Amino acid sequence: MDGTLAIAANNLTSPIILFFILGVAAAFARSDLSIPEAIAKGLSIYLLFAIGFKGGVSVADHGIDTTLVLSLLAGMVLSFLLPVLAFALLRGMTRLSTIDAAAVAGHYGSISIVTFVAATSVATSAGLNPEGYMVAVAAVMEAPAILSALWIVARFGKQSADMEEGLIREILLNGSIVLLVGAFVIGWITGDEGMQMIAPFIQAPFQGVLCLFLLDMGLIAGRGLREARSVLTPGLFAFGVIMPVLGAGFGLGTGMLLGLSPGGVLLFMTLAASASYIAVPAAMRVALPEANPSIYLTLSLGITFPFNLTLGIPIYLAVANALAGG
Amino acid sequence: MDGTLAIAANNLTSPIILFFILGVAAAFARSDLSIPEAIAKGLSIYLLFAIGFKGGVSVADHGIDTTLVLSLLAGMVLSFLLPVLAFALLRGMTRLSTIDAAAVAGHYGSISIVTFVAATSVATSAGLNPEGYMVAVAAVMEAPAILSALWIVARFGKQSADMEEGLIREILLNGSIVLLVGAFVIGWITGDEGMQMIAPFIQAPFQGVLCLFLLDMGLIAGRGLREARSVLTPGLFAFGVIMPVLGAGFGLGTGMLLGLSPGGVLLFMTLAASASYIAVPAAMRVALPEANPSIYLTLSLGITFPFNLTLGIPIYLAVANALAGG
Amino acid sequence: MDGTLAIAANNLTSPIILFFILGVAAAFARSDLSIPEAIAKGLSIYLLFAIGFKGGVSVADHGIDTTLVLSLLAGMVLSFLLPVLAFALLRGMTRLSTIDAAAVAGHYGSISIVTFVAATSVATSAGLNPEGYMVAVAAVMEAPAILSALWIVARFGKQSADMEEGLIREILLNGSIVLLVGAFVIGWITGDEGMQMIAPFIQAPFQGVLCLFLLDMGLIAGRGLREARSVLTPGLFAFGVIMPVLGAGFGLGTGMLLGLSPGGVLLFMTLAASASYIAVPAAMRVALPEANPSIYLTLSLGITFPFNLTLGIPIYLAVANALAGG
Amino acid sequence: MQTHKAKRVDIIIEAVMEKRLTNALHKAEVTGYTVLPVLAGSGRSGQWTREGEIGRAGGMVNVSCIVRPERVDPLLDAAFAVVERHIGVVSVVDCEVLRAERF
Amino acid sequence: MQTHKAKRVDIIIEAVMEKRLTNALHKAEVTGYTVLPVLAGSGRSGQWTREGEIGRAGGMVNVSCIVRPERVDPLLDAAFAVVERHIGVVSVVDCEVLRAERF
Amino acid sequence: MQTHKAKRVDIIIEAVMEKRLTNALHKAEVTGYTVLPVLAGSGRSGQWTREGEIGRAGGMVNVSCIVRPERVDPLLDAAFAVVERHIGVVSVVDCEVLRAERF
Ligand SMILES: Nc1ncnc2c1ncn2[C@@H]1O[C@H](COP(=O)(O)O)[C@@H](O)[C@H]1O
Ligand SMILES: Nc1ncnc2c1ncn2[C@@H]1O[C@H](COP(=O)(O)O)[C@@H](O)[C@H]1O
Ligand SMILES: Nc1ncnc2c1ncn2[C@@H]1O[C@H](COP(=O)(O)O)[C@@H](O)[C@H]1O
Ligand code: NA
Ligand code: NA
Ligand code: NA
Repeated sequence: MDGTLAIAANNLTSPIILFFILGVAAAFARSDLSIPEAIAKGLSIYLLFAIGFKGGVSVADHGIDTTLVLSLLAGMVLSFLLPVLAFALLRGMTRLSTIDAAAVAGHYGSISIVTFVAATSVATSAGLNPEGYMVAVAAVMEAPAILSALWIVARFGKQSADMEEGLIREILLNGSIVLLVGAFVIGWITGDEGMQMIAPFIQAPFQGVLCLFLLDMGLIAGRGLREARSVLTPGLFAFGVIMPVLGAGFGLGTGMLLGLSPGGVLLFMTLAASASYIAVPAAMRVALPEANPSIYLTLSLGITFPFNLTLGIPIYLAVANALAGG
Repeated sequence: MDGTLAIAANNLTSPIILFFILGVAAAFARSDLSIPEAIAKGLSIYLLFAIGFKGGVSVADHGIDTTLVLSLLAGMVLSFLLPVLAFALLRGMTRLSTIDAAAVAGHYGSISIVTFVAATSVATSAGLNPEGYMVAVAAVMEAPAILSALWIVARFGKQSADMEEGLIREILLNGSIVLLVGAFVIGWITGDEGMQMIAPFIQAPFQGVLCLFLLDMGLIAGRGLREARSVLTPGLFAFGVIMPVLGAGFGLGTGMLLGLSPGGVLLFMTLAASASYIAVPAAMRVALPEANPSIYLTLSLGITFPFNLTLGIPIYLAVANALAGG
Repeated sequence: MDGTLAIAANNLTSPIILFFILGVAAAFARSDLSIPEAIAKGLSIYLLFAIGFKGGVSVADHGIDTTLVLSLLAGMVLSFLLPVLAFALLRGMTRLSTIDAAAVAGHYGSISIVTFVAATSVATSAGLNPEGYMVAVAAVMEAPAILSALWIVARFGKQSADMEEGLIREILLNGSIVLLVGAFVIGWITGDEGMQMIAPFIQAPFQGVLCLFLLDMGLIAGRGLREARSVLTPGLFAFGVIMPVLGAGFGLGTGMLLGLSPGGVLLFMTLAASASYIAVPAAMRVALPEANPSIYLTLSLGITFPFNLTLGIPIYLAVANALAGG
Repeated sequence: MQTHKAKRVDIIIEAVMEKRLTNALHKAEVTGYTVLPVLAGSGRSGQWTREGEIGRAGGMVNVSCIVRPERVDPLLDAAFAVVERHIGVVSVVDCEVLRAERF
Repeated sequence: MQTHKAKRVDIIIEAVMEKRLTNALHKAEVTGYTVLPVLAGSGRSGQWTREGEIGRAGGMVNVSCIVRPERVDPLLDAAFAVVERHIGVVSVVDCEVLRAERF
Repeated sequence: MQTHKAKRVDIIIEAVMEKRLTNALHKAEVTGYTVLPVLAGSGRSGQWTREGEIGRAGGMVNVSCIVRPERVDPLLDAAFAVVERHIGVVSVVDCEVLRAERF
């Protein structure tokens, strides 16, 4: 486990993490440092474009694994089930109302793509070579958790969720999913030839862009934490740390059952451990307007995201290496 | 002609085209995928900056061809005359009013810089080395067509165009022209030394940026097509495909008369074949507000642009190679 | 001094300067060329991120010089004192009111980070290797001049400046300073290892991004000059050229006293010579709303910035080389 | 210059609800409206700002509709059905318009 | 607090016409106005949105002028001459202002 | 639909002063407001535009507050204290609102 500590220490002093911390610190100090909204969206488009494409090219290179379809299915099932676990945990550990607990639960079944990207970086520097289609698994895990959360409200809540027809289409076709899957498919079709054309755009500058993006995430997370201190009870805080670890456990089991490589297992753990902060919040505003956004945003962006980024991923890596490796 | 098919097929599966198609598909599926306006403008500034500069450096390298001035003149004349052809065709093939037909005609005399960029890419991958000053030809072809369109309205229409003094200055000094020509001149002045300084910015990532830009164009074209289906009669559709081919024919003749290299001929064909979707629509909103923008935008961006991108350019390349090549 | 002329000529035809001139020309010709606000902010975030990080890595490489702390202190003192000189000069040379003169003076004690970046470029091409911590000196010189200006008003003016508690915190924690210092510290911590990760993002494309940024600066400076011609008396114009030269003299003395390398002396001269156009104007709008912004913005951005960029820096380089070199 | 009485209704609503609101307006035959961006705000649910946002979950927009006075009630009914469970503000101002035939 | 009667005129117009409108306002000696960005809209000429736009051909802006009541007519005349052949909307609201000397 | 009388106060102010204004509003217990971005403007201090701006020194914003009529005076006092030495415009319009309990 010595290696783990080294990796964790190394991870903590990588520019990526340090720029996140800079963002949080600037927000706490009430600096007016900010990334314009259009630039932040541009950075996120770049990241989705790049990782989708790389994933597709990697599938083109290594051929389709027989486990691809199974992994997609497993991801979907996890995304459906994790919210139930999260909901049970929240009802036990906190005093959130049904609506708030269901809304939070939905976030933890879904995924955070930046956490996924960070884990991919760590995997690559650790010499692992995760299955390229994990990007597609990430995409299919975005949405099912939302339906789960709405089902929980319908089942346990007094109020009903606003499940109009438009919503499901909107969730499935949300911009991030379409771009990620689209870039993945294009990478798959064009393979190495396509990669050669655009590699200088999506590979060399990638880590630098990621630093800027994490600076922005730090600013947002910091501002959120500063303003939502009041909602953050010890119970909620504990949930924000325990739930990702439990999720990672389920991801571990699934990844090992599927027989993925250590890198793939690490990514599955990370997906299960991470919580959405874009797609699910937007859906919750529409379908569960009564749920308090500062609770779910603070938990997802202010607690679980930094936890995974700093401590979670190195731990998941150590475990994946120990159990799925060599 | 076997080579042509191969090039066409190759072209159709290049990431550039595929991202355009992704954009169109996302728009048709009503996904909320979108590129922020500021980012889209930023991408277009990057493209103009890069191709202007590259063109200038190439002129610095190869010296001024004696045909440079003749090419500029020829481009201007083409831009003036093509709208007349387009107008005649539209009056024959469609039932557009004089105003609408004149407005559309103006678009086809002018040019689309992205189509030009795409053709340059194809030329380079086909081993051709087009004259660098074709960028300057592109710049001089932007504006004359607008005057042509207004002259057609004055000549054939009942209503008069709003030809105030400000307009011409505005057209000639519009941002795209100034940036393109400015970067061209700077590239010319600084030559290879300048190129060495900024090559990593304008060369390596170029194709990747172009992919993102075409994704955005696909989104806009797709949204336009979806909303303007009603205006798109078979006659208009046919015009949107026939006119570029005719234009390319004129470009071919001009390029061969000037004795350009096959690459130069290809670009001349492409310029003549392409239709404006930025400068001319803006001018038409000012000078011919009664013309229906959904007609000219749908034709230019929804029909002619994709046609040139996918089928047109490979055809023009085959023809340029066959007639102007070795 | 032959070398100086060559450097000056070379500098004048570098793409960076030429794009600045393009911007000014486009603004004077009333072209509608413009860089979206979000993109301009994005470019400036990129530059701060990159130079901060590079400075930090260079400190990590070369170890902390014993003069680091002294340089920071000296920078602070200069920033406090230069406004007093500027104010005296303005009262002698122009008829500005106390308030206007104090506001202008504040700008000249502070610094322009783009001028600093341009000087760094010139230093590097001249084979110099300035101390990495000069970035930190730049950061500490931003704010003191503002306090100086407010003190001048309180001392010589009838009206008092609006020195509420919030202002100082706001100045010290303004986004540019936080990003610059933050990136510097992160570069220092992560050193060469960090640099290797993000070098393709912050090194190779740097000069190209700088060209775009200077195009934007040219557009803004040109627009400002066009609109503020009326305020620009000969006395003010002379001040805008003399003050940076005097400032550079103080920078030279300080740099030589500190025993900096020729590159470090050049940068100290440049910092002292340059005038703020972001942090100080914002602070002046808050604290001295009666001061006329077109005076200080026109001087700083329209006169002193172009002067330093084109003539100043090559002169400072020649002097630094002659006096501090070999 | 000849002007005509009309009402201007401003609806401040979450960006995620914009499409639903404009669909409801179209259904109520209110086909003229303008959407203004909103930078930041404060209300009973706290303060927010658009800076650095990545998703659409947080932002709001301002939808302005100018209608003939007799069309205000159907408009408000349609708008209210959408904003009812949501945060946001609906206000109505008397105004006069040129070119009344357009409304 | 002492307030003074004034009128607020809002003109929603294509972005390409903005300069022409503000020039006309200056000619009519209306030198105070504020331009607000517009994100999307719908009217007789259909729906549009600013997302992903590259050119200036499609967007609109909202130009607001606050004027003393007696200055409304020259303002409307000037504005009307510009918008006449164009799409867009002109509306007028009664308001009160602080610091009347500024208008 | 049941509406209630209210006032809408629009304050156009430099972006650097926004935080100070909203702090003053909070102190005056005006906790509901919406900030709209401003693209360009013209006034006694000349013309300006947001295009290509890098810093925050130049831009302006529009802060809109809807309040019950009896709350207008404290609001204007608070706003005036902030804008007093600064450029900018304050205007008040009569309006009606839905869901009066929110104000
Ligand atoms: N009194 C008000 N005046 C103007 N805007 C308001 C007001 N109250 C709320 N808003 C806007 O509506 C949003 C949601 O308000 P609320 O539902 O009170 O949280 C706020 O963020 C503001 O943008
Ligand atoms: N009734 C209305 N209320 C508010 N804005 C409108 C209205 N009608 C038109 N607009 C705006 O003016 C633009 C052009 O309208 P039109 O000329 O009707 O196509 C639309 O896209 C809207 O932004
Ligand atoms: N009469 C007016 N109507 C609307 N906006 C105005 C008016 N006067 C000034 N403004 C706005 O307030 C800013 C500052 O105005 P001023 O203090 O007159 O320079 C201008 O740039 C405009 O954005
Ligand atoms: Na998860
Ligand atoms: Na053409
Ligand atoms: Na200075």
